[in-house]
Amino acid sequence: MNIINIRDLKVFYRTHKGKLRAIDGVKFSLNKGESVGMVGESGCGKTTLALSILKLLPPRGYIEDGNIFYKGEDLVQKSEREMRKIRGNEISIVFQGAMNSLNPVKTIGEQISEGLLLHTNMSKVEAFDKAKESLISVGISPDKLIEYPHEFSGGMKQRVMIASALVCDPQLLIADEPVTALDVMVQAQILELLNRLKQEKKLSLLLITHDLSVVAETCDKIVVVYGGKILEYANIEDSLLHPYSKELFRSFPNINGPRILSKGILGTPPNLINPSRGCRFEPRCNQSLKICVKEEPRLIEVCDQHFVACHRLKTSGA
Amino acid sequence: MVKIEIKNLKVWFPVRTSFLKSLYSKKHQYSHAVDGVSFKIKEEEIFCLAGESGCGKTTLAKAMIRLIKPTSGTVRYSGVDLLSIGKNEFRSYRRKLQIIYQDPYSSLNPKKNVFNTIAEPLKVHNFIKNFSEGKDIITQILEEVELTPAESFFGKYPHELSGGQRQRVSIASSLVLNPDFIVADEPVSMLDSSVRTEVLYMMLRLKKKRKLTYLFITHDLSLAWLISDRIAIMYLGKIVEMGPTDEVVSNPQHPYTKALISVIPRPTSGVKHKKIILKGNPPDSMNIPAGCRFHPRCFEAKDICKRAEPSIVKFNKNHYVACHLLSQKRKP
Amino acid sequence: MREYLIKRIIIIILLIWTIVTVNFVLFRMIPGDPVRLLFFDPRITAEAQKKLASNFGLDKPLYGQYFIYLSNLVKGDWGKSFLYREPVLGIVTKRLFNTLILLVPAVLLAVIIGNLLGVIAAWKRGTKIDTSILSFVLICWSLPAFWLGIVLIIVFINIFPISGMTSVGSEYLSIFQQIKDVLYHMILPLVTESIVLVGEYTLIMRGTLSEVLTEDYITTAKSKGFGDFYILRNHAVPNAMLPMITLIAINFGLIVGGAIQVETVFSWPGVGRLMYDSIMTRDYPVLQGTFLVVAIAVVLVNFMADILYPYFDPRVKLK
Amino acid sequence: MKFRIRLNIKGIIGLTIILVEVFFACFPSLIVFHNPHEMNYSAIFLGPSREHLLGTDEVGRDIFSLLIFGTRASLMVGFIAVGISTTVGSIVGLLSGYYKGIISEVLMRFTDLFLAIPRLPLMLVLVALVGQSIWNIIIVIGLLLWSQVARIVRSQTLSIREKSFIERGKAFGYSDFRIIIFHILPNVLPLVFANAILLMGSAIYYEVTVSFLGLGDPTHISWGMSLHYAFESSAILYRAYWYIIPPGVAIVITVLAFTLIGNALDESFNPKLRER
Repeated sequence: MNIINIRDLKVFYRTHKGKLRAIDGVKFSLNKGESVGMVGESGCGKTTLALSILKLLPPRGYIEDGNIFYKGEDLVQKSEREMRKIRGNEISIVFQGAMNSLNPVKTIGEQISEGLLLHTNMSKVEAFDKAKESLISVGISPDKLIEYPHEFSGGMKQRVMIASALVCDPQLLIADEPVTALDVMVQAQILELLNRLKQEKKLSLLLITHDLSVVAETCDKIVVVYGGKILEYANIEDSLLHPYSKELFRSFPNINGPRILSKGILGTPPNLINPSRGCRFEPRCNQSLKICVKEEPRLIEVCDQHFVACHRLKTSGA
Repeated sequence: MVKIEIKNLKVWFPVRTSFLKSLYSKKHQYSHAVDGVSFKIKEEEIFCLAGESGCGKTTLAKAMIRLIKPTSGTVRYSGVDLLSIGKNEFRSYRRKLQIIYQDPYSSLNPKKNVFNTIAEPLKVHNFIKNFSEGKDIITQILEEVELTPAESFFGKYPHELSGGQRQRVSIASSLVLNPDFIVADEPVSMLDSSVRTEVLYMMLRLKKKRKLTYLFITHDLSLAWLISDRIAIMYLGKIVEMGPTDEVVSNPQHPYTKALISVIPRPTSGVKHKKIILKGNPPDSMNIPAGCRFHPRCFEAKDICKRAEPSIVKFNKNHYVACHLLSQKRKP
Repeated sequence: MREYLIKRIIIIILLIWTIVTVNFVLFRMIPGDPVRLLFFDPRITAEAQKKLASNFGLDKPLYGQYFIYLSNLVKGDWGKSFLYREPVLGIVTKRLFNTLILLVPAVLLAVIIGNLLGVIAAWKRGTKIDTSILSFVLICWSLPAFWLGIVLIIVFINIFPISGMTSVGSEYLSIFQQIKDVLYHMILPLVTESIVLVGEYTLIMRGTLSEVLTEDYITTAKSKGFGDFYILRNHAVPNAMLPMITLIAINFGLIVGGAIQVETVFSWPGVGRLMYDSIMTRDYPVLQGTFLVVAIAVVLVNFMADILYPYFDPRVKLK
Repeated sequence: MKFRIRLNIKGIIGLTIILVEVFFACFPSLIVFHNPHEMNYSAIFLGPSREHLLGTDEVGRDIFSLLIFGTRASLMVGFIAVGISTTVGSIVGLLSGYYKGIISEVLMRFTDLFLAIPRLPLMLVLVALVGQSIWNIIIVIGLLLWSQVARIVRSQTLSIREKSFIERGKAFGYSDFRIIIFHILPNVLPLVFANAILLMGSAIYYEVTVSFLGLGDPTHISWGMSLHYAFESSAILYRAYWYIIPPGVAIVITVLAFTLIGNALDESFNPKLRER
């Protein structure tokens, strides 16, 4: 059963130069208990997607078209009031900037328990007890509940963020670059924590990152996003097939593999205000065909549960 | 040939104690950012300094090119003691020792266009008399960093460039003075992954062409592994392990190095390797633990580690390690 | 905390000492014969003047005069007014009370209304409500206090008393009657002072709150499912109030500036009016005294803000 | 160096007002047909009429002429006083922000002291002591407003000097002077400029207040002096609104105009202030 099912989602931003097509027809679903990693370069629309699921887009952004089904209900149609019941309660999010994501003048305990007070009928005392539990589960001593965030290190803040996101036992956790600004060792600690909580709580996870290796270590499935489109969707064990995914994969050093430095993907990311008619990746692709300029490839299933949007694969597959 | 050699380099920063305390106690507190480091970098070598943030790697590198004043120790560049010469004498070495910064958004003056950014050091060092004279040099250097057509970049301001392009401009302005020793302080950590390899690739190409020596600073061991000849792992102002990159990565001896290598994320799933995740807080250079600096977080710590600080010893050819366990293993 | 306090107190003592010194130097810079101006009242006998001169150490060199000046200040001997022939300190303290009666409620009113308007404007940023609040507030901000006072007098001349603190020649049957009379006289000056101050507070509140509203923790709160009003009240405003505490104190000079004008226009017998009168009559000892009192008051208010601040901001509590 | 100035509507309105006033100040005689100094005791406290557009004052001078001629004093105070305070403030701010050590500490404390002393009382005392002339007033205002500029420039300098392009300049061997003048200054200049415009409003406000409180230059025509005379001559009791309203409105409009331009500039230089 899928918990999130996104159909032909289009999310645009109003800018001075015109409509910026941040997400341009995205289709994918996330099954219950599954963890999906979404990778792509900055500006590819992955954060926008996370924000649109919770309908927390900035004022300039809006959902132009499409549906986001959560347990069969379309979130796009829901009112702000209805969305508030879902946010933090059924779908939670952890942001990148853990440094500033906590309110400096409220205690950790207040900030973890406030979600409970809103979404459940718990009394303050009960909520505080639950917050304590939640803090312990992320590996922080419960006597820190009465402390303020400024006394915490970056890694600890991110743990608190995870605790407060999970305190209402949501069905789905969206983690937007949860380890990006953190040190290597702390990064490993947080990823381990996410992996553990995922199993303990049977959580569905949507992990958004630019780092392919983070996805490889935490997720069951991988989604490669480029220029507001999904180029590939695969099980994590499968080897990636799209030329872009391959290049991306190559640009991450693998200390188990050969010591070769790739040249990188030459060229610049696509213009999302006036996108080309063909494949978005075509200008930077070293394997492009004539058809790539004219026609946009559709996402097709090349083998079981492995979708790729590339003309080359369609022709070779057929 | 040794390009640059440091011996027992220390950089201590005085810690601002409270106003009152400074009245009644004369004792100054210091943050031991770099606490006695020695190594040599050979000509045309890529030497990598790796470690967690706050371990002192950037401070050390900046002290080596006299951007920060070291507390004690020596820095020899091509045989000259850089720290003992006067300001004016040092000026002629200034252009030989350059640095590339991490953040391409703050390393360029937002009010200067590309041309002026690159021309200014030329003019200050009397390579050119006025800005218009530098046109050929600047065109050439921009082409070298793959910003073509060069003329189209002359009038651009930093905010009109992408992160990768800014970093290229930054590299161009460092290279225009024909330096031979470059400190690269996490030059790609703020760039997108695909741009990252592009810039690294270019840096290696420039190294070959211009016969540069790099001191590469990174917290990302996989990057270090990818490009460097030798590597030094730093922890709390000291080097804990140093040696040829291949050997250190494939056969780490210090527990800290072992842990760091084990947590490197691999882009391939499947082969699950065992991770050594260190507990405890990241190091704080103001409260350096007694004994081995690493012992509070070490998973193999013994009694001796709490008492005595290990010195760095040869493990085998060119591979040095500072750990008690190693010498204990060897004794019997 | 104790250390913080001691440090603040040391700074405050240094500040007051500097102000006192500045005061001493200033009044000896007067063109002509400063000493004569300050200490020799043309209206008293030569013998008395001589006595005065030795009292103030005028026969001694400058540094000697300075120490005598300091010790006199500490002893409470601030000189004698030319006009009232009374000790300056007594006059100033009496007037200070009157000033406080007017200023405390005026500032409170301005802070409350200003913050309220600021919060509304920031919350509705970019809407018509914001624009109208902003226009109103900018006009308030540009109004010279004295002129606003005069305009209010012209408009309300027949409705409210326009001058003084009490009705002339009135005898009160009870204390309540007296309070009522004072309150009645207070209306126009109070309104004037409040209007002049409200602009500053609104602008500051609007500015800081709009910045706070872009912080990450506001987005976090939204992602937890809270409504706008909850977030505003529980997350944004408490953070935006912090800089307000310091800013009100830093801008205390503004309050004082307003008070001088308002008291002058409405003949309110406070320190401000005293300052005006002393300028008009060239009553230098009084001018010197009032300036000293006002400057020290500003310093003390800043000190209080520094002391109070840690109670509101957990980030500085430990220092 | 490159400045990109985009004024919003409010800024353009403000700028227009100031330009008109500058015109009045330069060529007042083109607009009025009475000599503002001309007294006429047979025509005192006259209400507005065709002859005297805004009536006359207690000595029979034409108020409209006084108003137009008064522009000159206000603008002069605004420009010159702000010129002084911005120059002094920028230098102090740059030096105390760039250098660390005793000089910087002393400069900072000095700035704080000036910020702490209430301005209006100090101005009154100073003007009362040095004598009431327009130049004294300008200098006093100029010398009392610099601390505000210094504080802003200092905090901006502190944040810029932490940027790596400054350290990079040192790696290139640039002198401190070059770094301050060619690298820090261009980055603080937009802010200084916006702030200077805002300060002009304050300077005019202070001049008017000082004049009203009886310390103005009696030989110069200014809005503050007009209001001072109005107050002293009991124009209130005559309910001579034509005497009291126009100078006040002129002051409000001028201060407001400078504020609007300053805010618009601030917004255009500081993206964080722009509408979300």
